[in-house]
Amino acid sequence: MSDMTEIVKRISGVNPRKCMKCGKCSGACPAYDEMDYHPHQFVDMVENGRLEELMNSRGIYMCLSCFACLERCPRSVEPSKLIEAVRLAVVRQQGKNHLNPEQIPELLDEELPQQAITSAFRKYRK
Amino acid sequence: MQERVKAKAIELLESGVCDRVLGWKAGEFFYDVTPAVFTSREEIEKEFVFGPFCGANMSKYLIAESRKEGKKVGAFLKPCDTYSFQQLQKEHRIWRENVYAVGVQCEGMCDIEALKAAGIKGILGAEGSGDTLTVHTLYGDKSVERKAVLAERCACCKSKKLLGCDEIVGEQGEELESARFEQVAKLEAMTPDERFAFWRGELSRCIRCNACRNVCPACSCEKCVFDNPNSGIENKAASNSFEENLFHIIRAFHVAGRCTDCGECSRVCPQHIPLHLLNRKFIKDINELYGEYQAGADMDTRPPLMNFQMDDPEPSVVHERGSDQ
Amino acid sequence: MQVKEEFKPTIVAFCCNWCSYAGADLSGTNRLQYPANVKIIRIPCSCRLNPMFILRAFQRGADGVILCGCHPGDCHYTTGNYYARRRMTLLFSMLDYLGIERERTRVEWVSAAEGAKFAATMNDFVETVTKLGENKRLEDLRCKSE
Amino acid sequence: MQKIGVFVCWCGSNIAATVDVQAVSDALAKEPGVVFSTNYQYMCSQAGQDMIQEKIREFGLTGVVVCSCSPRMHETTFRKTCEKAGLNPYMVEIANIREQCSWIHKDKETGTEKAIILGRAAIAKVQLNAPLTAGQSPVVKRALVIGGGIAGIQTALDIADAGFPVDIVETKPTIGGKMTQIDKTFPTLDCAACILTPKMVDAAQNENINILSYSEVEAVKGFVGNFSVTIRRKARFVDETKCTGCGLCTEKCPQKKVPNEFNLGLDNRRAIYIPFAQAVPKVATIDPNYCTMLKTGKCGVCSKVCTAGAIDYQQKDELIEREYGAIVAATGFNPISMDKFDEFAYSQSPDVVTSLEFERLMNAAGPTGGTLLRPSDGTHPHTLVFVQCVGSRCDGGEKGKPYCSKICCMYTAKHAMLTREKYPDTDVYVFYIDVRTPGKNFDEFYRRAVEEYGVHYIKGMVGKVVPENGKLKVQASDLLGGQQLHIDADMVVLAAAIEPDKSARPLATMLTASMDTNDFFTEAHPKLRPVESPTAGVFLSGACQGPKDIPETVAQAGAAASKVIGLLVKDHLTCNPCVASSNEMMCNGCSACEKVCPYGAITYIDKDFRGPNRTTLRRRVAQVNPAVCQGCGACTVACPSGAMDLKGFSNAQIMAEVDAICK
Amino acid sequence: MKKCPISQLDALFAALAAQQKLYIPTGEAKTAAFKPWEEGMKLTDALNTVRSAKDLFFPQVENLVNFKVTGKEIEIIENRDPAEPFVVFGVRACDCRSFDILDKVFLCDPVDTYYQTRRENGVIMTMACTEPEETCFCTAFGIDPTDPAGDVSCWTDSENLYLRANTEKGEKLLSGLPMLSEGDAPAADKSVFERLPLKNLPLDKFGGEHMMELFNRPEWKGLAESCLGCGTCTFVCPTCQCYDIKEFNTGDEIKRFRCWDSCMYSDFTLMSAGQPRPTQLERFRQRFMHKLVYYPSTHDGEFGCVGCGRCLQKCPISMNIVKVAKTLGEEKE
Repeated sequence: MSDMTEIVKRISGVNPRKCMKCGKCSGACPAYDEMDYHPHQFVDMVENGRLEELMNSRGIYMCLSCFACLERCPRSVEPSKLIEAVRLAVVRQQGKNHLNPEQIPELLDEELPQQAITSAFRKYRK
Repeated sequence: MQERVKAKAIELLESGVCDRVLGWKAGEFFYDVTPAVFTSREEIEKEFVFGPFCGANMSKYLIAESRKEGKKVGAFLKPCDTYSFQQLQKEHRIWRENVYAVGVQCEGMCDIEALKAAGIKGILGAEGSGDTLTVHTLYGDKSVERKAVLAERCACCKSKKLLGCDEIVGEQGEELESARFEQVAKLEAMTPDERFAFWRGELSRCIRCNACRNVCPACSCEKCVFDNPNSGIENKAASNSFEENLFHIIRAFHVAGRCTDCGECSRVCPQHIPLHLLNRKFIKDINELYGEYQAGADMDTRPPLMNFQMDDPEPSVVHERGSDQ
Repeated sequence: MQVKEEFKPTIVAFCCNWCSYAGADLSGTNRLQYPANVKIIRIPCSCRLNPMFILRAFQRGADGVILCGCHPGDCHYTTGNYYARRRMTLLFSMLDYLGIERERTRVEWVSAAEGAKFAATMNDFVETVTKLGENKRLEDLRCKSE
Repeated sequence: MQKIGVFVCWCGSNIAATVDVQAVSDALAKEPGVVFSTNYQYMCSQAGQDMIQEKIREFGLTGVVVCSCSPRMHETTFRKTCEKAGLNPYMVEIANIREQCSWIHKDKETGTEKAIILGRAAIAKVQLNAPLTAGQSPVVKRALVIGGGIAGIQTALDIADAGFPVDIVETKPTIGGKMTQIDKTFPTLDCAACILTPKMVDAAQNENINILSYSEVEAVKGFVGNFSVTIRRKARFVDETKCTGCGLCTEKCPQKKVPNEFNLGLDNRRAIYIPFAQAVPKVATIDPNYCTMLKTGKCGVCSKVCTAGAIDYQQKDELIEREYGAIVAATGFNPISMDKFDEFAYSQSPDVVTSLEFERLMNAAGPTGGTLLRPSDGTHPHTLVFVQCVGSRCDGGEKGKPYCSKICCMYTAKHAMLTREKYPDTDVYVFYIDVRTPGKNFDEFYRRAVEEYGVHYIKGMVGKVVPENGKLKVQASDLLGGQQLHIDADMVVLAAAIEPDKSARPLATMLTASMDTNDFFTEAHPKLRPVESPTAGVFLSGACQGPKDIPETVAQAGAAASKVIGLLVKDHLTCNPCVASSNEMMCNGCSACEKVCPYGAITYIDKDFRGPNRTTLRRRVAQVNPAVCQGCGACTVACPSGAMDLKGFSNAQIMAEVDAICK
Repeated sequence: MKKCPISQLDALFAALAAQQKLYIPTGEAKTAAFKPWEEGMKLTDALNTVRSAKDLFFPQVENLVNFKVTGKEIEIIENRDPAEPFVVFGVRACDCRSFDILDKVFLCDPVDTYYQTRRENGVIMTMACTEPEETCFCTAFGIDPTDPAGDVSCWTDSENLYLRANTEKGEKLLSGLPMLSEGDAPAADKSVFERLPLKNLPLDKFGGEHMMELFNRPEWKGLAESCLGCGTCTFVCPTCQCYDIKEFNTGDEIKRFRCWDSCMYSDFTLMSAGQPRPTQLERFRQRFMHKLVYYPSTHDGEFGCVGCGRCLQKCPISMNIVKVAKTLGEEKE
């Protein structure tokens, strides 16, 4: 699992050691209550190699990718990038089971922000 | 023109303003003119010339001449000589009060080598003003276009302005639009490898005769670092490519911001190394990085290397500028 | 078997006494590593650096020369680094014009507080020069020991 | 050829751990000119120094190379050592094999190899060293203190007490600084004004202190012992000598809508004003940006009411130039701007305030007369949220500061405690990342806030504040409780990071004092010379050097004063003998050196020289004033003939070092 | 006499170069120089090279000896350039005469072994002149440019190169060349040399008899006045033979070398007591007195100049031996 940690760090470009554990990410997170692990925990778990738990967690799919934590983080740790990377790691491990572009039209909603579509590509399993 | 200059020289002597005048003396041929000091009407009438081969910059001689005792020294200066003249005053090298400076307008000086390069051998004389020059040779007369045999520096003359003279013979001229940086730009556009090859080809011919240095008005140090055994870089001959480069880099650097681009270095180089391209590179850089500056153009502005702006570009500009080349 | 030795460039770093030399000391105090090929020469101010010294270093076998001084505006002598900046800009431009690799020369402003920057700068510079390889274009063969 | 002794220091294991000191001293023994080479555990110890002296005498050494720590540490030590043994102190060179070798390399072979090369370079340099004798320059016995806050006041008082005249330059109309705006001080909770204002009055009454309020430093020339400073006395349009400070004008001025900077804009003042009741000097000042008379030429009320006839609308800025022997920078700090912290709704709601604003809201002389009221509606707040580390400890960038502002933990505890004490009906939450209380009685103070006053300390950070229906919706994390909190607060107080005053950067440039990347002044040595700037004669007092609380500031101010006194008691200073000198035989007199000299140390004379064949040549040649030259070397490079050289760092010496290093 | 068709010139050069290093005058007229022959290299159009053939026998810089420093020991290491045989093709009659002059200096006792080695290893192939420059005045020194000396003399017409071996070395060189056949060169047309403007240089007063008189002539002042003190004339001169011995410290080795010196330089023969010729006038006079008076006075009246005209072309201020000779030699009515 330690290589996975490295992969996640590399994909995200995040250095979890920069975290000073202030919790501002979790303070800012609008989806806090939906998550089993919270943004500040994410960072801590990656740093401590608890990646398997993280990858199996539902919390990573609850993240809205709103980047509030990224924006607010005083240390530029940017937890949302980490969450994104963990999701990506899961997707890559599972093979090609993410959303297909062909399926998009039927799912498309006029009101849906572009950002949500993009993140949906990676986020939802078939 | 020659007659007017000669008349002025005689007038300076006979009116008592000067006891000697600095001018050009005729040689064996029509082109081998030597700078000389004239003290009598007879000498002037017999030997004083002013024509298309009077390229020598007279300003440097004034460093020594202006310190001599006696009356003023009369000096005849072409436009580019006057820039050097002013620059040397700015550096307190010429004692201005001992000089009577006469500006002489110039039509551009010819290059004897250019004549020879045009395939003309055994040249005995040249005549004619205007666009065509008639050349007498051992093998008969030939005619060439004047433009084709102008010295490089005159073909891209920067200014016909006569600065800081007591008197002017001929018309006062203007600063000109000059294409003098074209060659530098061409070199800049090359790849570093090409540039290296180019300069190696040129500088490897250097014989370290010091003609460029000794003729240069800016190189008028009491003791040149290259002659000073204590300087650490003294050398009499370039032992290898490094020393060839060293001499020319340091020389160009020492005159940077002070070089008026008179072009004497290239004129006198026995090996025809385009030394002016080194000096012009510095001038071009200075103009581009720190604002237009012409050494010798005035008496007040600080030379660019003795000046700065808080927001000058960083040295890394050199790296960034050429990153695509 | 002769193993091809890894190229270790010789780097001369001229550091002004007040900022960069202190910055270098600080990077030592903080135990920040940079390659041993970097040797520092202390000069009072970046404006003390004569282009002659740079050429001398190349002649004697240096593969890269870097000048470190106080940040513009912070010169201990008020204006020294401003002059140094112009001088070095023009010198580097000339070296580049002669076709000598421009990456071999560099100027960095390092304050007394920037130990980390000093180490990072040196690491980066050594890496750059290592990539360039030996200084061939401004070498003096007499000084290369056989 | 010199007779050189080489002394390699182990510095305990600091050097010896990564450098084979024996190998270094053996290798260097083989260098030409070296007659003695050894290594020793601590060269800087008395025993080490004794050994150097003994060897100088024994071998008749003419040069000494010490391979040890940075010359910035012990160069002076070893120079003195050698001087005592009869060797000229400038015949000593240090090879820096600790900071620039043993501490940065892990591999012993590499370290040893490099140490030998550094030693060689030092030997090569010493070969060319020449004995130098230092000259002397006189000391002007007057000090300048820039900044009139508690730091500046304390420094000035201490210097003045020692009998030296001091000028305080303060950019505001009154001295006192930030401390005047503070209500109570931690951890004793005594009244800031009560302890500060007597000092202000002391300063005003001390005959050695001259307060130049409403003034700025315009230019600084010279060097230690001989600074010449131009000070701009800004026009206050009131004659300081006539104004009695009665305050009538400030009551009658019809321009009432000027934000009062003393109360941080929480209320208004007039266009003519005295910042606060205990201002020193107690003199009115007209704010030219708001004064109708100055702007339109119509009004003149103050002039009419002033019985002293002190109003002078024609007053102009005045430039005065004074000589000083020493300068103290005491420019202080400011809270950073909260513009970039939208998440806390600072610009959206007046009820989100900074701690300094909160200080004014709690102060009896403040806009609310000391009753804590919400700025938005003047009602009594019930729920208060304090947020710590706002803008401190950030990852660089534009948003915040990378450092800890040091004072916030304590003043937040103070605010929380005072709030709870005065208004027991309030709920007070403090969101912290860490609580830092290293200081006498500090932690006890913080614990009291929690234990006795029931302040809710929550480990976590506020993520956002949204003003909604007159409330502030605070969303925050409670890391230890593992939950996200949603608090409806009445007020939010932000412990904004502090930064050096904006005037510090241009001042540093004028003083040629160095600064760190955060614009705090750099000290000459972070541990051993904390109140001196690396620029001789410039000293640091207070928060301009780094975040500090009041007792620390006062301590540093006293320390700076003692350094200044130590300087001013001297009649002469020994000059740096490493100065430029011109070889007249090679000088062209071209003025290049003069143009780049920042000190005006170079002048020219016409001098007669013997020429060839019994002739005389008159030449213009440069002369360097060694008392004025500071030894930067700018002239040496400007000089094309190489006539100008720098003693101690000569062309030949530097090239010898280059040669030794590249060998 | 042998001949070789012009079309076979490249083959001839190739054959020569196969045996030893071959130098030919090549390059643009402005920068013509003797360079080691390579396939495809063309002979220059210039009458003569900028630097003379002297350079190949007495190079501008030459290593003499090294001193190796190890710790406190010094070791002396011979550092001579390896001796290799070479041929110089296309040397003009004037340059060829310069070797007579140099030999008298370098090969008299004590022999300069560095020069000697190169002389022994070098074969000189001269080339007759047909189209002289106006600056040529070799005839004033009794040189026949149409019949040059050297180990091998060469002539050309439009079809052939004619070669004549003058020495044993020359014989040996030509014997191994298959493209040569027997053939005689047509008689040279000397008329153009009669028209040379400088052919009647007034040299009668020079040669050693009037040494002090010439030395003290007031005209030197006017002649030397504009001299810049550069070394151009001496460095392009085929007969200038002054050198300086210098040392270069590489850090662990000292390389002693010699390099050309110029009597025009302010530090020429500098001594601890100072400069024996303190002004440019004295240095200038030295050069021309040496060529026209001192050298002849010790070498049976032979002048130290060969009339190649290089200094006439190259002097930055056009002051030269002809002007000196005319000024001092003519007047005196």
